[in-house]
Amino acid sequence: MPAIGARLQTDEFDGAAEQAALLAGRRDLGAAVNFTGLVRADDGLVALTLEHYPAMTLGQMQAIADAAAARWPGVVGTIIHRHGRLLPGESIVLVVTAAPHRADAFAAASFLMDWLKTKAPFWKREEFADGTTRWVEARAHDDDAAARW
Amino acid sequence: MPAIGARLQTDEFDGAAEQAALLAGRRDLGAAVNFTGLVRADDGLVALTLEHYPAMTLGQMQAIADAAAARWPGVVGTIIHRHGRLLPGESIVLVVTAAPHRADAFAAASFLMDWLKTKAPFWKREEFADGTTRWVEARAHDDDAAARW
Amino acid sequence: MAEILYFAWVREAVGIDGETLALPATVSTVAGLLDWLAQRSPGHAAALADRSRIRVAVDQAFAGPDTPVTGAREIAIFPPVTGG
Amino acid sequence: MAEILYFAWVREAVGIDGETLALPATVSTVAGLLDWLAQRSPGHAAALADRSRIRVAVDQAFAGPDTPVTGAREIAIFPPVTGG
Repeated sequence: MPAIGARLQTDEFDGAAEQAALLAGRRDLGAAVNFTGLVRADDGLVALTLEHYPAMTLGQMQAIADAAAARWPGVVGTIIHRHGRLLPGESIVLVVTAAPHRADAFAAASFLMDWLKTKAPFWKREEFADGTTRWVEARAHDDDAAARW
Repeated sequence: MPAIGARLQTDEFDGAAEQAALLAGRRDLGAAVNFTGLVRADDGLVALTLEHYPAMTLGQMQAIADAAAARWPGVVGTIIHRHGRLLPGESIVLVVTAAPHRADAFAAASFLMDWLKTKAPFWKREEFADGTTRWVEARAHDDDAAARW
Repeated sequence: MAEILYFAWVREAVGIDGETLALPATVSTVAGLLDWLAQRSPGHAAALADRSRIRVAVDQAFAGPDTPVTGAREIAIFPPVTGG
Repeated sequence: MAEILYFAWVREAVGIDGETLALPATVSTVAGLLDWLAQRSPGHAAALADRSRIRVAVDQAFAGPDTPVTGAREIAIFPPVTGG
Protein backbone atom coordinates (compact mmCIF):
# COMPACT_ATOMS: atom_id res chain seq x y z
CA MET A 1 0.00 0.00 0.00
CA PRO A 2 1.49 3.38 -0.98
CA ALA A 3 2.21 5.94 1.77
CA ILE A 4 -0.26 8.27 0.06
CA GLY A 5 -3.13 6.55 -1.72
CA ALA A 6 -5.33 7.93 -4.50
CA ARG A 7 -8.97 7.26 -5.31
CA LEU A 8 -11.39 8.45 -7.99
CA GLN A 9 -15.13 8.24 -7.43
CA THR A 10 -18.51 9.83 -8.11
CA ASP A 11 -19.82 9.43 -4.56
CA GLU A 12 -19.33 11.78 -1.64
CA PHE A 13 -16.40 10.98 0.66
CA ASP A 14 -16.07 11.07 4.44
CA GLY A 15 -13.00 13.11 5.32
CA ALA A 16 -13.16 12.29 9.03
CA ALA A 17 -13.30 8.55 8.31
CA GLU A 18 -10.36 8.83 5.90
CA GLN A 19 -8.34 10.68 8.54
CA ALA A 20 -9.28 8.15 11.22
CA ALA A 21 -8.12 5.32 8.94
CA LEU A 22 -4.73 7.01 8.48
CA LEU A 23 -4.28 7.54 12.21
CA ALA A 24 -5.54 4.12 13.33
CA GLY A 25 -2.95 2.24 15.35
CA ARG A 26 -0.38 5.03 14.94
CA ARG A 27 1.14 6.81 17.92
CA ASP A 28 3.86 8.66 16.05
CA LEU A 29 1.73 11.10 14.07
CA GLY A 30 1.45 14.48 15.76
CA ALA A 31 -0.31 16.36 12.99
CA ALA A 32 -3.16 15.68 10.58
CA VAL A 33 -4.31 18.04 7.83
CA ASN A 34 -7.61 17.51 6.09
CA PHE A 35 -8.38 19.65 3.04
CA THR A 36 -11.75 19.67 1.28
CA GLY A 37 -12.45 21.50 -1.98
CA LEU A 38 -16.08 22.47 -2.46
CA VAL A 39 -18.35 23.73 -5.24
CA ARG A 40 -19.00 27.48 -4.88
CA ALA A 41 -22.24 29.03 -6.17
CA ASP A 42 -20.40 31.98 -7.75
CA ASP A 43 -22.21 34.05 -10.42
CA GLY A 44 -25.41 32.03 -10.23
CA LEU A 45 -23.72 28.66 -10.71
CA VAL A 46 -26.18 25.80 -10.21
CA ALA A 47 -23.92 22.81 -10.94
CA LEU A 48 -20.39 21.85 -11.85
CA THR A 49 -19.58 18.81 -13.98
CA LEU A 50 -16.12 17.29 -13.70
CA GLU A 51 -15.01 15.52 -16.86
CA HIS A 52 -11.83 13.48 -16.72
CA TYR A 53 -9.62 11.18 -18.81
CA PRO A 54 -10.57 7.74 -17.52
CA ALA A 55 -7.55 5.82 -18.78
CA MET A 56 -5.12 8.33 -17.28
CA THR A 57 -6.71 10.00 -14.27
CA LEU A 58 -6.14 7.57 -11.44
CA GLY A 59 -2.59 6.75 -12.56
CA GLN A 60 -1.77 10.44 -12.71
CA MET A 61 -3.32 11.03 -9.27
CA GLN A 62 -1.22 8.20 -7.84
CA ALA A 63 1.90 9.64 -9.50
CA ILE A 64 1.16 12.98 -7.78
CA ALA A 65 0.62 11.15 -4.48
CA ASP A 66 3.90 9.28 -4.94
CA ALA A 67 5.73 12.54 -5.70
CA ALA A 68 4.49 13.96 -2.39
CA ALA A 69 5.42 10.78 -0.52
CA ALA A 70 8.95 10.95 -1.97
CA ARG A 71 9.39 14.61 -0.95
CA TRP A 72 8.02 14.12 2.58
CA PRO A 73 9.05 10.59 3.59
CA GLY A 74 7.28 10.62 6.98
CA VAL A 75 3.93 11.65 5.54
CA VAL A 76 1.00 9.30 5.03
CA GLY A 77 -2.11 10.41 3.22
CA THR A 78 -5.13 9.87 1.05
CA ILE A 79 -6.37 11.87 -1.94
CA ILE A 80 -9.84 11.43 -3.37
CA HIS A 81 -11.19 13.26 -6.39
CA ARG A 82 -14.81 13.12 -7.48
CA HIS A 83 -16.07 13.33 -11.04
CA GLY A 84 -19.51 13.80 -12.56
CA ARG A 85 -22.13 16.47 -11.79
CA LEU A 86 -21.86 18.23 -8.42
CA LEU A 87 -24.03 20.88 -6.77
CA PRO A 88 -23.01 24.00 -4.83
CA GLY A 89 -21.79 23.11 -1.36
CA GLU A 90 -20.83 19.59 -2.41
CA SER A 91 -17.26 18.46 -2.05
CA ILE A 92 -15.00 17.92 -5.07
CA VAL A 93 -11.67 16.82 -3.70
CA LEU A 94 -10.21 15.55 -0.43
CA VAL A 95 -6.57 15.63 0.63
CA VAL A 96 -5.70 14.13 4.01
CA THR A 97 -2.15 14.04 5.28
CA ALA A 98 -0.60 13.05 8.60
CA ALA A 99 2.99 13.31 9.80
CA PRO A 100 5.01 13.46 12.99
CA HIS A 101 5.19 17.28 12.73
CA ARG A 102 2.80 19.86 11.36
CA ALA A 103 5.11 21.55 8.85
CA ASP A 104 5.34 18.37 6.75
CA ALA A 105 1.61 17.65 6.98
CA PHE A 106 0.75 21.20 5.86
CA ALA A 107 3.37 21.30 3.10
CA ALA A 108 2.41 17.91 1.66
CA ALA A 109 -1.31 18.82 1.67
CA SER A 110 -0.65 22.15 -0.09
CA PHE A 111 1.61 20.46 -2.62
CA LEU A 112 -0.95 17.75 -3.34
CA MET A 113 -3.67 20.33 -3.98
CA ASP A 114 -1.40 22.48 -6.16
CA TRP A 115 -0.42 19.49 -8.26
CA LEU A 116 -3.94 18.06 -8.47
CA LYS A 117 -5.08 21.46 -9.76
CA THR A 118 -2.46 21.58 -12.51
CA LYS A 119 -1.38 18.00 -13.28
CA ALA A 120 -4.47 15.78 -12.99
CA PRO A 121 -6.64 15.45 -16.12
CA PHE A 122 -9.92 16.95 -14.91
CA TRP A 123 -11.97 19.69 -16.55
CA LYS A 124 -14.80 21.63 -14.93
CA ARG A 125 -17.88 22.75 -16.79
CA GLU A 126 -20.11 25.25 -15.01
CA GLU A 127 -23.89 25.40 -15.41
CA PHE A 128 -25.69 28.63 -14.58
CA ALA A 129 -29.25 29.45 -13.60
CA ASP A 130 -29.95 30.96 -17.04
CA GLY A 131 -29.14 27.65 -18.72
CA THR A 132 -25.73 28.66 -20.08
CA THR A 133 -22.65 26.55 -19.53
CA ARG A 134 -18.97 27.52 -19.46
CA TRP A 135 -15.74 25.57 -19.23
CA VAL A 136 -13.59 26.83 -16.38
CA GLU A 137 -10.36 28.43 -17.63
CA ALA A 138 -7.07 27.39 -16.06
CA ARG A 139 -5.70 30.13 -13.84
CA ALA A 140 -2.15 31.42 -14.02
CA HIS A 141 -1.91 31.59 -10.24
CA ASP A 142 -2.60 27.87 -9.99
CA ASP A 143 0.39 27.30 -12.28
CA ASP A 144 2.43 29.66 -10.11
CA ALA A 145 1.36 27.76 -6.99
CA ALA A 146 2.35 24.42 -8.54
CA ALA A 147 5.68 25.82 -9.76
CA ARG A 148 6.83 26.85 -6.28
CA TRP A 149 7.47 23.21 -5.27
CA MET B 1 -19.96 36.06 16.61
CA PRO B 2 -16.32 36.45 15.55
CA ALA B 3 -15.26 35.20 12.09
CA ILE B 4 -12.88 32.81 13.86
CA GLY B 5 -14.05 31.57 17.23
CA ALA B 6 -11.92 30.12 20.05
CA ARG B 7 -12.77 27.49 22.64
CA LEU B 8 -10.90 25.88 25.54
CA GLN B 9 -12.00 22.53 26.90
CA THR B 10 -10.90 19.26 28.50
CA ASP B 11 -13.13 17.05 26.34
CA GLU B 12 -12.35 15.62 22.93
CA PHE B 13 -13.62 17.66 19.98
CA ASP B 14 -15.26 16.59 16.72
CA GLY B 15 -13.36 18.21 13.86
CA ALA B 16 -15.83 17.09 11.20
CA ALA B 17 -18.76 18.57 13.15
CA GLU B 18 -16.88 21.84 13.62
CA GLN B 19 -16.16 22.02 9.91
CA ALA B 20 -19.78 21.18 9.03
CA ALA B 21 -20.94 24.00 11.33
CA LEU B 22 -18.69 26.49 9.54
CA LEU B 23 -19.89 25.40 6.10
CA ALA B 24 -23.60 25.14 6.97
CA GLY B 25 -25.72 27.35 4.75
CA ARG B 26 -22.68 28.72 2.91
CA ARG B 27 -22.27 28.37 -0.85
CA ASP B 28 -19.32 30.74 -1.21
CA LEU B 29 -16.64 28.68 0.55
CA GLY B 30 -14.56 26.63 -1.86
CA ALA B 31 -11.93 25.39 0.58
CA ALA B 32 -11.89 23.99 4.10
CA VAL B 33 -8.75 23.11 6.05
CA ASN B 34 -8.98 21.03 9.19
CA PHE B 35 -5.83 20.65 11.29
CA THR B 36 -5.56 18.33 14.29
CA GLY B 37 -2.59 18.20 16.64
CA LEU B 38 -2.15 14.86 18.39
CA VAL B 39 -0.15 13.40 21.29
CA ARG B 40 2.82 11.37 20.00
CA ALA B 41 4.21 8.45 22.03
CA ASP B 42 7.82 9.53 21.44
CA ASP B 43 10.54 8.14 23.76
CA GLY B 44 8.14 6.01 25.78
CA LEU B 45 5.74 8.85 26.55
CA VAL B 46 2.60 7.60 28.28
CA ALA B 47 0.75 10.87 28.85
CA LEU B 48 0.93 14.59 28.27
CA THR B 49 -0.56 17.12 30.65
CA LEU B 50 -1.41 20.57 29.35
CA GLU B 51 -1.27 23.26 32.01
CA HIS B 52 -2.55 26.71 31.11
CA TYR B 53 -3.20 30.16 32.56
CA PRO B 54 -6.95 30.13 33.13
CA ALA B 55 -7.49 33.88 33.42
CA MET B 56 -5.59 34.59 30.21
CA THR B 57 -5.83 31.55 27.91
CA LEU B 58 -9.16 31.95 26.18
CA GLY B 59 -8.71 35.69 25.73
CA GLN B 60 -5.31 35.14 24.18
CA MET B 61 -6.68 32.39 21.92
CA GLN B 62 -9.42 34.73 20.74
CA ALA B 63 -6.85 37.49 20.13
CA ILE B 64 -4.88 35.06 17.94
CA ALA B 65 -8.11 34.12 16.13
CA ASP B 66 -8.96 37.80 15.61
CA ALA B 67 -5.46 38.46 14.25
CA ALA B 68 -5.98 35.73 11.64
CA ALA B 69 -9.44 37.05 10.77
CA ALA B 70 -7.99 40.54 10.25
CA ARG B 71 -5.24 39.24 7.96
CA TRP B 72 -7.55 37.00 5.91
CA PRO B 73 -10.90 38.82 5.80
CA GLY B 74 -12.77 36.11 3.87
CA VAL B 75 -11.78 33.33 6.26
CA VAL B 76 -14.09 31.81 8.86
CA GLY B 77 -12.81 29.36 11.41
CA THR B 78 -12.81 27.67 14.77
CA ILE B 79 -9.89 26.93 17.08
CA ILE B 80 -10.20 24.55 20.01
CA HIS B 81 -7.43 23.78 22.48
CA ARG B 82 -7.70 21.07 25.11
CA HIS B 83 -6.07 21.12 28.53
CA GLY B 84 -5.56 18.49 31.21
CA ARG B 85 -4.06 15.02 30.88
CA LEU B 86 -4.05 13.44 27.40
CA LEU B 87 -2.90 10.03 26.15
CA PRO B 88 -0.92 9.12 23.04
CA GLY B 89 -3.10 9.30 19.95
CA GLU B 90 -5.49 11.77 21.57
CA SER B 91 -6.02 15.15 20.01
CA ILE B 92 -4.69 18.36 21.58
CA VAL B 93 -5.70 21.16 19.29
CA LEU B 94 -8.07 21.74 16.38
CA VAL B 95 -7.87 24.50 13.80
CA VAL B 96 -10.59 24.62 11.16
CA THR B 97 -10.66 27.31 8.50
CA ALA B 98 -12.79 27.85 5.41
CA ALA B 99 -12.51 30.44 2.68
CA PRO B 100 -13.53 31.05 -0.93
CA HIS B 101 -10.07 29.91 -2.11
CA ARG B 102 -7.60 27.39 -0.77
CA ALA B 103 -4.57 29.64 -0.39
CA ASP B 104 -6.29 31.72 2.29
CA ALA B 105 -7.66 28.67 4.10
CA PHE B 106 -4.21 27.03 4.19
CA ALA B 107 -2.39 30.21 5.18
CA ALA B 108 -4.81 31.09 7.97
CA ALA B 109 -4.67 27.56 9.39
CA SER B 110 -0.85 27.53 9.37
CA PHE B 111 -0.75 30.98 10.95
CA LEU B 112 -3.20 29.98 13.68
CA MET B 113 -1.13 26.91 14.57
CA ASP B 114 2.14 28.85 14.54
CA TRP B 115 0.71 31.52 16.82
CA LEU B 116 -1.05 29.06 19.13
CA LYS B 117 2.30 27.28 19.54
CA THR B 118 4.15 30.46 20.52
CA LYS B 119 1.59 32.95 21.87
CA ALA B 120 -1.01 30.99 23.84
CA PRO B 121 -0.22 30.29 27.52
CA PHE B 122 -0.04 26.49 27.55
CA TRP B 123 2.73 24.29 28.89
CA LYS B 124 3.15 20.58 28.22
CA ARG B 125 4.44 18.14 30.81
CA GLU B 126 5.42 14.70 29.54
CA GLU B 127 5.07 11.50 31.58
CA PHE B 128 7.19 8.50 30.64
CA ALA B 129 6.82 4.79 31.22
CA ASP B 130 9.62 4.84 33.82
CA GLY B 131 7.66 7.32 35.95
CA THR B 132 9.77 10.36 35.12
CA THR B 133 8.23 13.60 33.97
CA ARG B 134 9.65 16.40 31.86
CA TRP B 135 8.41 19.83 30.82
CA VAL B 136 8.57 20.27 27.07
CA GLU B 137 11.08 22.91 26.02
CA ALA B 138 10.02 25.60 23.58
CA ARG B 139 11.61 25.04 20.18
CA ALA B 140 13.43 27.72 18.21
CA HIS B 141 11.87 26.56 14.97
CA ASP B 142 8.40 27.21 16.38
CA ASP B 143 9.50 30.80 17.05
CA ASP B 144 10.88 30.97 13.51
CA ALA B 145 7.59 29.64 12.12
CA ALA B 146 5.60 32.24 14.05
CA ALA B 147 7.97 35.04 13.03
CA ARG B 148 7.43 34.47 9.30
CA TRP B 149 3.92 35.98 9.41
CA MET C 1 -3.34 3.17 -36.01
CA ALA C 2 -3.58 5.71 -33.21
CA GLU C 3 -6.58 6.43 -31.01
CA ILE C 4 -7.07 10.21 -30.83
CA LEU C 5 -9.14 11.36 -27.82
CA TYR C 6 -10.67 14.78 -27.21
CA PHE C 7 -11.77 16.22 -23.86
CA ALA C 8 -13.71 19.19 -22.53
CA TRP C 9 -14.25 22.08 -24.97
CA VAL C 10 -11.82 20.53 -27.45
CA ARG C 11 -14.18 17.55 -27.62
CA GLU C 12 -17.18 19.84 -28.06
CA ALA C 13 -15.46 21.88 -30.79
CA VAL C 14 -14.26 18.84 -32.72
CA GLY C 15 -17.70 17.30 -32.25
CA ILE C 16 -16.56 13.77 -31.40
CA ASP C 17 -15.09 12.01 -28.35
CA GLY C 18 -12.32 10.47 -30.40
CA GLU C 19 -11.30 8.84 -33.64
CA THR C 20 -8.95 6.10 -34.77
CA LEU C 21 -6.54 7.34 -37.40
CA ALA C 22 -3.54 6.12 -39.35
CA LEU C 23 -0.98 8.89 -38.94
CA PRO C 24 0.97 9.65 -42.12
CA ALA C 25 4.70 9.13 -41.89
CA THR C 26 5.22 12.89 -42.16
CA VAL C 27 3.49 13.35 -38.80
CA SER C 28 6.21 12.61 -36.27
CA THR C 29 5.67 15.06 -33.39
CA VAL C 30 2.78 16.46 -31.36
CA ALA C 31 3.09 19.80 -33.19
CA GLY C 32 2.95 18.05 -36.55
CA LEU C 33 -0.05 15.99 -35.45
CA LEU C 34 -1.97 19.10 -34.41
CA ASP C 35 -1.22 20.78 -37.76
CA TRP C 36 -2.43 17.67 -39.59
CA LEU C 37 -5.57 17.24 -37.46
CA ALA C 38 -6.52 20.90 -37.90
CA GLN C 39 -7.05 20.21 -41.59
CA ARG C 40 -9.59 17.45 -41.00
CA SER C 41 -12.69 19.60 -40.48
CA PRO C 42 -13.77 23.12 -39.53
CA GLY C 43 -14.44 21.77 -36.03
CA HIS C 44 -10.89 20.43 -35.75
CA ALA C 45 -9.54 23.73 -37.07
CA ALA C 46 -11.56 25.76 -34.56
CA ALA C 47 -10.62 23.50 -31.65
CA LEU C 48 -6.92 23.67 -32.44
CA ALA C 49 -6.71 27.29 -33.61
CA ASP C 50 -4.98 28.60 -30.47
CA ARG C 51 -2.20 26.18 -29.60
CA SER C 52 -1.47 28.03 -26.34
CA ARG C 53 -4.80 26.67 -25.07
CA ILE C 54 -4.11 23.07 -26.10
CA ARG C 55 -2.45 20.35 -24.06
CA VAL C 56 -1.61 16.82 -25.21
CA ALA C 57 -0.90 13.47 -23.59
CA VAL C 58 0.84 10.74 -25.59
CA ASP C 59 0.14 7.25 -24.30
CA GLN C 60 -1.17 8.80 -21.08
CA ALA C 61 1.86 10.96 -20.33
CA PHE C 62 1.78 14.74 -20.71
CA ALA C 63 3.66 15.78 -23.84
CA GLY C 64 5.11 18.91 -25.42
CA PRO C 65 5.11 20.10 -29.07
CA ASP C 66 8.29 18.14 -29.82
CA THR C 67 7.20 14.87 -28.22
CA PRO C 68 7.31 12.05 -30.81
CA VAL C 69 4.00 10.51 -31.82
CA THR C 70 5.36 7.85 -34.16
CA GLY C 71 4.12 4.49 -32.86
CA ALA C 72 1.90 6.06 -30.20
CA ARG C 73 -1.27 4.14 -29.48
CA GLU C 74 -3.33 6.80 -27.67
CA ILE C 75 -3.03 10.56 -28.03
CA ALA C 76 -5.35 12.79 -26.00
CA ILE C 77 -5.94 16.46 -26.82
CA PHE C 78 -7.54 18.77 -24.27
CA PRO C 79 -7.48 22.21 -22.62
CA PRO C 80 -5.28 22.99 -19.61
CA VAL C 81 -6.66 20.99 -16.69
CA THR C 82 -8.98 22.60 -14.13
CA GLY C 83 -9.64 19.97 -11.48
CA GLY C 84 -9.00 20.08 -7.75
CA MET D 1 -1.03 44.42 46.40
CA ALA D 2 -0.15 42.31 43.36
CA GLU D 3 -1.08 38.71 42.72
CA ILE D 4 2.02 36.86 41.51
CA LEU D 5 1.25 33.62 39.63
CA TYR D 6 3.65 30.84 38.66
CA PHE D 7 3.17 28.23 35.95
CA ALA D 8 4.78 24.99 34.75
CA TRP D 9 8.33 24.36 36.00
CA VAL D 10 8.56 27.86 37.41
CA ARG D 11 5.64 26.95 39.69
CA GLU D 12 7.31 23.68 40.65
CA ALA D 13 10.65 25.37 41.37
CA VAL D 14 9.13 28.17 43.43
CA GLY D 15 6.97 25.58 45.18
CA ILE D 16 3.71 27.56 45.17
CA ASP D 17 1.03 28.42 42.60
CA GLY D 18 1.12 32.05 43.52
CA GLU D 19 1.40 34.67 46.24
CA THR D 20 -0.05 38.07 47.00
CA LEU D 21 2.67 40.62 47.62
CA ALA D 22 3.06 44.31 48.22
CA LEU D 23 5.71 45.41 45.76
CA PRO D 24 8.19 47.92 47.17
CA ALA D 25 8.29 51.28 45.41
CA THR D 26 11.78 50.48 44.11
CA VAL D 27 10.32 47.64 41.97
CA SER D 28 8.95 49.39 38.91
CA THR D 29 9.63 47.04 35.99
CA VAL D 30 9.41 43.34 35.19
CA ALA D 31 13.21 43.03 35.38
CA GLY D 32 13.24 44.71 38.78
CA LEU D 33 10.42 42.48 39.99
CA LEU D 34 12.29 39.32 38.98
CA ASP D 35 15.43 40.54 40.80
CA TRP D 36 13.39 41.21 43.91
CA LEU D 37 11.47 37.92 43.78
CA ALA D 38 14.68 35.93 43.31
CA GLN D 39 15.73 36.97 46.84
CA ARG D 40 12.60 35.59 48.51
CA SER D 41 13.69 31.94 48.76
CA PRO D 42 16.11 29.40 47.29
CA GLY D 43 13.16 28.12 45.22
CA HIS D 44 12.50 31.56 43.79
CA ALA D 45 16.21 32.00 43.11
CA ALA D 46 16.44 28.66 41.30
CA ALA D 47 13.29 29.28 39.26
CA LEU D 48 14.45 32.71 38.12
CA ALA D 49 18.17 31.99 37.72
CA ASP D 50 18.15 31.95 33.92
CA ARG D 51 16.13 34.93 32.75
CA SER D 52 16.36 33.78 29.12
CA ARG D 53 14.00 30.94 30.09
CA ILE D 54 11.48 33.19 31.86
CA ARG D 55 8.45 34.89 30.34
CA VAL D 56 6.09 37.29 32.11
CA ALA D 57 2.54 38.56 31.61
CA VAL D 58 1.41 41.73 33.37
CA ASP D 59 -2.34 41.94 33.82
CA GLN D 60 -2.72 39.13 31.27
CA ALA D 61 -0.67 40.72 28.52
CA PHE D 62 2.78 39.43 27.56
CA ALA D 63 5.46 41.76 28.90
CA GLY D 64 9.16 42.45 28.43
CA PRO D 65 11.89 43.28 30.97
CA ASP D 66 11.10 46.98 30.78
CA THR D 67 7.33 46.66 31.10
CA PRO D 68 6.12 48.68 34.15
CA VAL D 69 4.68 46.72 37.05
CA THR D 70 3.70 49.63 39.24
CA GLY D 71 -0.03 49.34 39.91
CA ALA D 72 -0.31 45.92 38.23
CA ARG D 73 -2.87 43.60 39.80
CA GLU D 74 -1.76 40.25 38.35
CA ILE D 75 1.72 39.28 37.24
CA ALA D 76 2.30 35.77 35.88
CA ILE D 77 5.75 34.21 35.56
CA PHE D 78 6.31 31.12 33.42
CA PRO D 79 8.53 29.36 30.87
CA PRO D 80 8.19 29.95 27.13
CA VAL D 81 4.85 28.49 26.08
CA THR D 82 4.64 25.00 24.53
CA GLY D 83 0.99 24.49 23.59
CA GLY D 84 -0.51 23.69 20.22
